[in-house]
Amino acid sequence: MGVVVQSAAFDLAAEIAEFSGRVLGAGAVVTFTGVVRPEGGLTGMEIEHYPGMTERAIARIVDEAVRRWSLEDALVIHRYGPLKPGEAIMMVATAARHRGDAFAAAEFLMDYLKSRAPFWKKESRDGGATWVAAKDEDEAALKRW
Amino acid sequence: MGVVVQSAAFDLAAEIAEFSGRVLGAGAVVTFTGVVRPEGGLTGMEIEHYPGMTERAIARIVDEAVRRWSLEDALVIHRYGPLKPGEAIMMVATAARHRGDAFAAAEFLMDYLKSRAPFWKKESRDGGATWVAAKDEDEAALKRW
Amino acid sequence: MIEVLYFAWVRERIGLPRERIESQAKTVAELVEELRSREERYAAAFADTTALRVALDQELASFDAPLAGVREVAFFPPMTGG
Amino acid sequence: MIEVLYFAWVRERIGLPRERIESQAKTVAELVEELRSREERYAAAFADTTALRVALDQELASFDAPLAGVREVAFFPPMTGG
Repeated sequence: MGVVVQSAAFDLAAEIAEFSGRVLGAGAVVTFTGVVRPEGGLTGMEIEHYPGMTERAIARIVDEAVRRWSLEDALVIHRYGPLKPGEAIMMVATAARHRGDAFAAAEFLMDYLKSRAPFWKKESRDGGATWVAAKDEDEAALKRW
Repeated sequence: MGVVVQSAAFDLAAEIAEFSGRVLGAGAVVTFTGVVRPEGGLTGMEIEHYPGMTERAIARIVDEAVRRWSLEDALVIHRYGPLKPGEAIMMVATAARHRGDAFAAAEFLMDYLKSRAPFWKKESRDGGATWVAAKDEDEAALKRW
Repeated sequence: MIEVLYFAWVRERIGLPRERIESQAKTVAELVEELRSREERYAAAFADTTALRVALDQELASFDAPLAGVREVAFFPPMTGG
Repeated sequence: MIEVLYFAWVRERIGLPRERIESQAKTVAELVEELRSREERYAAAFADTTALRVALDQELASFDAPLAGVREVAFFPPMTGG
């Protein structure tokens, strides 16, 4: 299991290759990548986080996923600081013997990272910068687990 | 949208890097990779397929996914022929503006590839080779869509 | 003339991957009956059609589907891809 | 003494990321009342606590949670990670 919180960009392909390489017995590997969507005139994004709590919160979410599903491995990488449109914000990878476990755990990790890990996104456009509001649907998504 | 059916191994990291690179406006990218699980003394696997029908069947499944969800792109790579334990059998990648669409479409593609694309797996062990039996749960998985 | 293809253990039981057949069968079920009556290896392969799937011109079909205009029939076990 | 942290627009409204506070508040809600009565910028930041979240020693908590033994309190809007 791995949790990485960093401001530097990460190499998505290399991370997935390394993760897949060390879980070759798993059968099923699922990855999710979140990218800064270059829409609505977005010129950049700044992600604030709560150092210390961030790592603890993510580690707890990963532990919960491991308790609920039969996972061989799991990885969460989440960036903070300034990001440009098209850059990867974060990724999740899960490995399991069966695809159902790998998919469910990856969706669970995403739902909880969205609403329970202390990150806040601020979007910059020509008119200025605004904090992204939490979506009701993201909070509602937690109810299915 | 892409469908690739080949006997050669594919470079998972390179495929994911290329797919992610061309869908940078998508926001959410999900990948699934199926690997030959080296368990129960498995020494190898042979995948038979139905040339011609295979490509048509997968293209139809991808079309259906595009009709059902809001996808920016989708990719299916599936191998046939001899495979060794630890090798990737196939991969699916989906890109969408929202993570829910990317996850659902990837799971849909997997469920249909399992039971509706003309591939048959034969597993080799020291005692001989046996055809993998279709699982009731895989057929049942189609009912949720 | 109709092209008949066999895959996986159906192919192994019958002992060949494909053959051209002259048949008057009007449906897949009638074709299966004809094949069953040929030889023991066909009877063995088609013993339980609930364990089989059929495709007509590369589209999944049912055993009561008509064969009119069909050029390629394929028999195989339930698929195990992914 | 308690370390109080502010994030995102809470930090911006109050104008600082953290401060050490001498407080007799027994619960988070009491601490919020104390802060609100300090200055207008605090009143603005804490105008609607349903739009806020609180963490005690880096664990999410509720506004009626006791502060006994707590060293670090953080206030922030609902999280938007992922």
